[in-house]
Amino acid sequence: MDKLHECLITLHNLVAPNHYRMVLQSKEIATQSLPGQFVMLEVSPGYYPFLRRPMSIERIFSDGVSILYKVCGEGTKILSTLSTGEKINVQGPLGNSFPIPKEYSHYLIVAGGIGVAPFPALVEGILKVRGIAPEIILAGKDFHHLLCEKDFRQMGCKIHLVTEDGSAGHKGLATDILETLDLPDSTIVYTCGPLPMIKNVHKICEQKKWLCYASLEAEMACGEGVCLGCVIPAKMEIENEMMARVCREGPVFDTQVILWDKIGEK
Amino acid sequence: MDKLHECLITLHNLVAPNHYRMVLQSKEIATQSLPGQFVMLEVSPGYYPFLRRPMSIERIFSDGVSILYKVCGEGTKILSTLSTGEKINVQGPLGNSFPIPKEYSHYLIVAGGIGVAPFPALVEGILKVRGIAPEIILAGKDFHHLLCEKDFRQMGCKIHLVTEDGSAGHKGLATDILETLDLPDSTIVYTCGPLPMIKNVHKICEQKKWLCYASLEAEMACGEGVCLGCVIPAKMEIENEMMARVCREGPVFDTQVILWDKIGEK
Amino acid sequence: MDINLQVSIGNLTLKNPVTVASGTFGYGEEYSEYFDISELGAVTVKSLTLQPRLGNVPPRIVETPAGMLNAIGLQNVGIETYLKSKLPFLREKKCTIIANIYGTSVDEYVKLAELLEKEGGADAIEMNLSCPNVHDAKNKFKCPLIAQSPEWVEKYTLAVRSSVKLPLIVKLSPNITDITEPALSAERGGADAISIINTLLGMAINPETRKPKLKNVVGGLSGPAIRPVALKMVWDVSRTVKIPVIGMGGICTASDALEFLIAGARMVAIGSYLFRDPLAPIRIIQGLREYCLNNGIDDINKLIGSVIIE
Amino acid sequence: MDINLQVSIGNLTLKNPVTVASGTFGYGEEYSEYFDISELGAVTVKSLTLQPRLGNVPPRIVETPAGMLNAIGLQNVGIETYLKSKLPFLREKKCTIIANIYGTSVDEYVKLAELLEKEGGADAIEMNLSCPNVHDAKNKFKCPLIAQSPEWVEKYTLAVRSSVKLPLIVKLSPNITDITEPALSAERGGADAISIINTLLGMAINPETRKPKLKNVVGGLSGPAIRPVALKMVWDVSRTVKIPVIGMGGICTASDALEFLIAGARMVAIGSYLFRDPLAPIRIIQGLREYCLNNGIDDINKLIGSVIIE
Ligand SMILES: Cc1cc2nc3c(=O)[nH]c(=O)nc-3n(C[C@H](O)[C@H](O)[C@H](O)COP(=O)(O)OP(=O)(O)OC[C@H]3O[C@@H](n4cnc5c(N)ncnc54)[C@H](O)[C@@H]3O)c2cc1C
Ligand SMILES: Cc1cc2nc3c(=O)[nH]c(=O)nc-3n(C[C@H](O)[C@H](O)[C@H](O)COP(=O)(O)OP(=O)(O)OC[C@H]3O[C@@H](n4cnc5c(N)ncnc54)[C@H](O)[C@@H]3O)c2cc1C
Ligand SMILES: Cc1cc2nc3c(=O)[nH]c(=O)nc-3n(C[C@H](O)[C@H](O)[C@H](O)COP(=O)(O)O)c2cc1C
Ligand SMILES: Cc1cc2nc3c(=O)[nH]c(=O)nc-3n(C[C@H](O)[C@H](O)[C@H](O)COP(=O)(O)O)c2cc1C
Ligand code: FES
Ligand code: FES
Repeated sequence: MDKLHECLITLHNLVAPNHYRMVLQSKEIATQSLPGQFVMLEVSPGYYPFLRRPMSIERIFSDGVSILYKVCGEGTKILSTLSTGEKINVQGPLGNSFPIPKEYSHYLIVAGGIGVAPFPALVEGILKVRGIAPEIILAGKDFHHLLCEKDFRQMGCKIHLVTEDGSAGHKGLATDILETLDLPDSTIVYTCGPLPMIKNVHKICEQKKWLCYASLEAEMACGEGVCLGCVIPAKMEIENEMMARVCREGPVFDTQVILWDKIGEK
Repeated sequence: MDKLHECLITLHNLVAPNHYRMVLQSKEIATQSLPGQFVMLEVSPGYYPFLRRPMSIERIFSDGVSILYKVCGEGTKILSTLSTGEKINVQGPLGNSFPIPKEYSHYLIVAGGIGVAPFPALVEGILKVRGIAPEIILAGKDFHHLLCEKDFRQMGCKIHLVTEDGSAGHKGLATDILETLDLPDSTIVYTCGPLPMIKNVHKICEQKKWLCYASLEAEMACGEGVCLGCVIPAKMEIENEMMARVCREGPVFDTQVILWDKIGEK
Repeated sequence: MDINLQVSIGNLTLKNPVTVASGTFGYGEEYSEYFDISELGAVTVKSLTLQPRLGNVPPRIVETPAGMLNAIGLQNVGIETYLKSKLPFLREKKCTIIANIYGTSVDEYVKLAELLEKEGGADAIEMNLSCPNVHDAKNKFKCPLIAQSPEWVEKYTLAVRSSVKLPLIVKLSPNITDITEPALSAERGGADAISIINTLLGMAINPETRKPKLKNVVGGLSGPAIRPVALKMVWDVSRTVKIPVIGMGGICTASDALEFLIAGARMVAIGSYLFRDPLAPIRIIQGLREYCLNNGIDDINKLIGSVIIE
Repeated sequence: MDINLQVSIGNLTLKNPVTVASGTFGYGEEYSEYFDISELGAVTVKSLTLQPRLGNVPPRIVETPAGMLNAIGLQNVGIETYLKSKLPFLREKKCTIIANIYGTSVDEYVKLAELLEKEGGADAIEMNLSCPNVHDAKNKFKCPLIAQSPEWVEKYTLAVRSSVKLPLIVKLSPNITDITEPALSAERGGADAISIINTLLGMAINPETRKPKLKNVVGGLSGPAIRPVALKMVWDVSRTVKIPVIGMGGICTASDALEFLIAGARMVAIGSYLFRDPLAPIRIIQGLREYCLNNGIDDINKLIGSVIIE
């Protein structure tokens, strides 16, 4: 199994201010990928930047995958200058994936900002495995930052829009909606976004006794579990350790195993 | 006088295997440039490579200049991937220029390989100042490496082709031809190319009592005389120094001032 | 032409001079999904301690120009778990193993070494006397390292040397005025080889929060950025001691590896660059072979220390 | 908001905390074609010696990942020519001048300092005790530096301190086990400030020729590659001594400069990055002002040493 691929960029679009979608051609990655996994991109030859950049797999096609990213630093800036037809070295798929247990009757996604990235693949996965379209709370700073809304609608999802400035949907936070939702006990929640949001989603789910899976981020060097750079404090027992590697034991975690009080703000 | 310019690349062509011509749009550079001067190119944003790359000015147009370069390392490789329409940061023009003294009746250019780069501008300069088309010995490894031949012909130059493998013109070295040429005493020779060639051209000119100017190369960091990285041992008196900066006192030197025996091979 | 790539460290012969740097290859499992890790001259495993260690609080890594800072803090499974659940895999793969060990006292090093020898846990032992990331950042920012004290280096080396027969490698720190001093101490103490360099102490601050980017405040700098520093130290040490030097610090390509071998390193280790290209060691082994072929060198040992100083 | 960017070193007040690193700005003439050099907090000139020096045989520079090695060997016009033909330009431009000096003995440092004071050749003196490039590479590869010996640093500083009244800066080397030791010595010797860091010793080899890329074999590493190392040392020293620290090493942007100020540097110097962008110091001064504005800081001195260690 080869995890290093020289991929053709078959599409590269600005989808919102500062946000891009890139489609990477690779049958190997496509056939191996599961919703929730990520890839590590060599954004530039040479040593600037030195490390690869992790990006969630947004959608899995028959001959490739797409990523959805926000330009926030040097690496993503360089990434955004690449053109369709160029090649890029992609390592992956990496990490674990979202579990899609069959015993649940209701699937809810809570996505904040660019944290929406892994969910189109998950929705497709849930549709395939369970034939159910998940319900989605799609939150962002303003209406520009509500990504993939159209895709989710096409997939048949019920969507709650939330913006901090009220420029679309509910004015406030994703958790405002989550708290008010009256869902069955057999609800499973998936979330990804800013850490404070994930933490609050976790708390609400704990109260409501909903199982909650979060896709987490961490500074990564290797993406393969060897550098131990990306760890988070967790209750899981991994060879006597309590530092879980986001790149191997994650990026998807049952939020109950995370030792939340040991995670400070950066 | 501003020497830093964000230039549009208006043309970028492969002119021979591994050799490119790039036209840089800048009225300021164009109006300030003299034959023999060079520019320092920021081949890439970020720190890879860290330093700018020096390139001779090949031709001076009304609204820009061209460079002619050979891909030989990382920097030039990256340079070669830039496209027409992109911008590049150019510092220049830098260095001194070829003197075109009026008292000479014959102008001879000896160019080896990519050392031809500064000469199209010089030929145009000599034509303008003196109305005379210089004679040219154009040498290279094989016929692929005889650059600018057509340009020189169009400018009316008499050309001697020389290739090491005999694939065009005389089989051998530029100096073979130089030695056999029967030129007037008031001949002035300009040369650029591999250092051993320049050294031999210098020796022959010394014997024949021809004044000889060479455009030299050196590893450069600043291109502006402050780092003292690019020096060569020379007899010129520059503030009691005998280490001349190729970027400031040069790149063009009267070959008699160079302390040839102090210059080893690298 | 038949090219010999074999080199030896003490009485251990390695199939080629390329290993990986401790802490950048785990215990071999992960990257064995990328290539046959038995093709390496040796696998050097993550530093082992007597007890498992959780390591430092994240964030633990920061990218820097042409490099990275890390403050992992020696998170590792501990020697027992290593022997029980990591070693079998490496043995099954028929890897030559360099086990890197870290202790907080002479005794701990001795115990670790003895355990490794007794259980067949290694083909050579590398004593990490130079980890910059294991002190409580709040109390001990100065982080004095064993490797910074030539006397201690000798004492520690001697103690382990007297306890085990396995080839013994001592790993030193570049945070020192003169690297040849602890190198000579290690040699006197009976080391079979010197590994240089561990990471350079470094730091990064986020101006917006005014906080250090690493929770541990300081970390170790690695990657191509430090290659010239590492090369200079390899040259210094290999001219000074008679035992072999294992060179590391920013090696990415065969050309980089050649610089180290020519400067005097008997072996090279690939570290941080693995994160960028897990196949780098394989490319480097291949590149060394090609270089030898192109330059008519039938034995890589002829290249070692062949730098021409005029 | 009115923002104070003024900082002081000894009794000298500088209009802002940004200078240039010695040896990367000549004597100011060249880059004054790029910007008004009097806008700098100070101009630091290339190291001056009693006699003019030719420097080392080229090649003298090699590019490295995110940095460069140099082995210039202190080529300079000598103190007399400086006073006669370089100083007038700087004075005419109304620059604050930090004159960097290098001697091969205490006496030479004293003479240089006295000459500078007598002739009004500087507003502050920086003693370069840490140039890695001035020993004959063939005989003295080990290059012991004054800055590597705390006793010598104190002795040299004391001697110059006793001879001149000008603010005195001592420039130290990162090639040391513990940078705070010579820093404390310089403070005891009466220095008004510490400059850190000079370049890190480094080396590069061309595998094809097997020769060092620098004719001088070894050189000094500078540029963004070394920034984390420099920052760590600035933090170490500024917590240890009471006198101000001038921080340098790979500073390219205002954000980099802020890291140093927050870590504890009173001033910053831009070095190798000037070669890439001669306007960097101006951009940085502007960037510092903007940062203060955005963060409601009315005096840059409030930022200095404000790193938050949890
Ligand atoms: C498993 C995983 C999946 C991700 N998926 C996506 C995605 O689908 N879309 C998207 O836009 N972003 C995603 N991110 C975040 C993305 O990797 C960072 O935004 C990106 O690396 C920033 O790089 P930069 O060079 O532009 O920023 P810089 O700030 O210049 O990066 C400097 C360093 O910090 C690291 N870094 C910066 N921000 C983050 C972050 N939030 N998480 C982890 N490391 C960071 C970079 O990798 C780099 O090493 C993901 C991160 C992880 C760990
Ligand atoms: C004044 C001047 C004018 C030049 N004009 C031209 C020209 O018109 N066309 C052309 O093709 N080349 C020219 N060169 C040479 C050109 O600068 C180098 O080929 C180029 O810098 C190599 O960069 P690289 O990254 O591809 O190679 P690398 O080998 O990767 O470069 C590594 C380092 O070595 C330096 N370097 C490598 N080769 C040379 C060289 N021959 N001279 C100086 N520095 C070198 C680079 O600048 C860099 O710092 C000129 C050099 C100088 C000094
Ligand atoms: C993430 C990381 C973890 C490391 N862990 C260890 C370790 O556990 N023990 C050790 O001796 N060195 C450790 N090192 C240092 C490396 O083995 C090596 O000496 C150093 O990184 C220089 O090589 P490089 O520049 O090729 O990475 C670690 C380095 C990195 C980057
Ligand atoms: C080409 C060059 C020449 C230098 N010359 C001197 C010098 O003459 N005196 C001195 O004290 N430092 C000298 N230095 C060191 C710098 O002043 C500075 O300390 C070092 O380069 C680190 O800063 P930087 O990374 O920003 O370049 C020189 C550095 C370079 C790159
Ligand atoms: S990124 Fe290296 S262990 Fe996760
Ligand atoms: S390149 Fe810096 S002095 Fe010439």
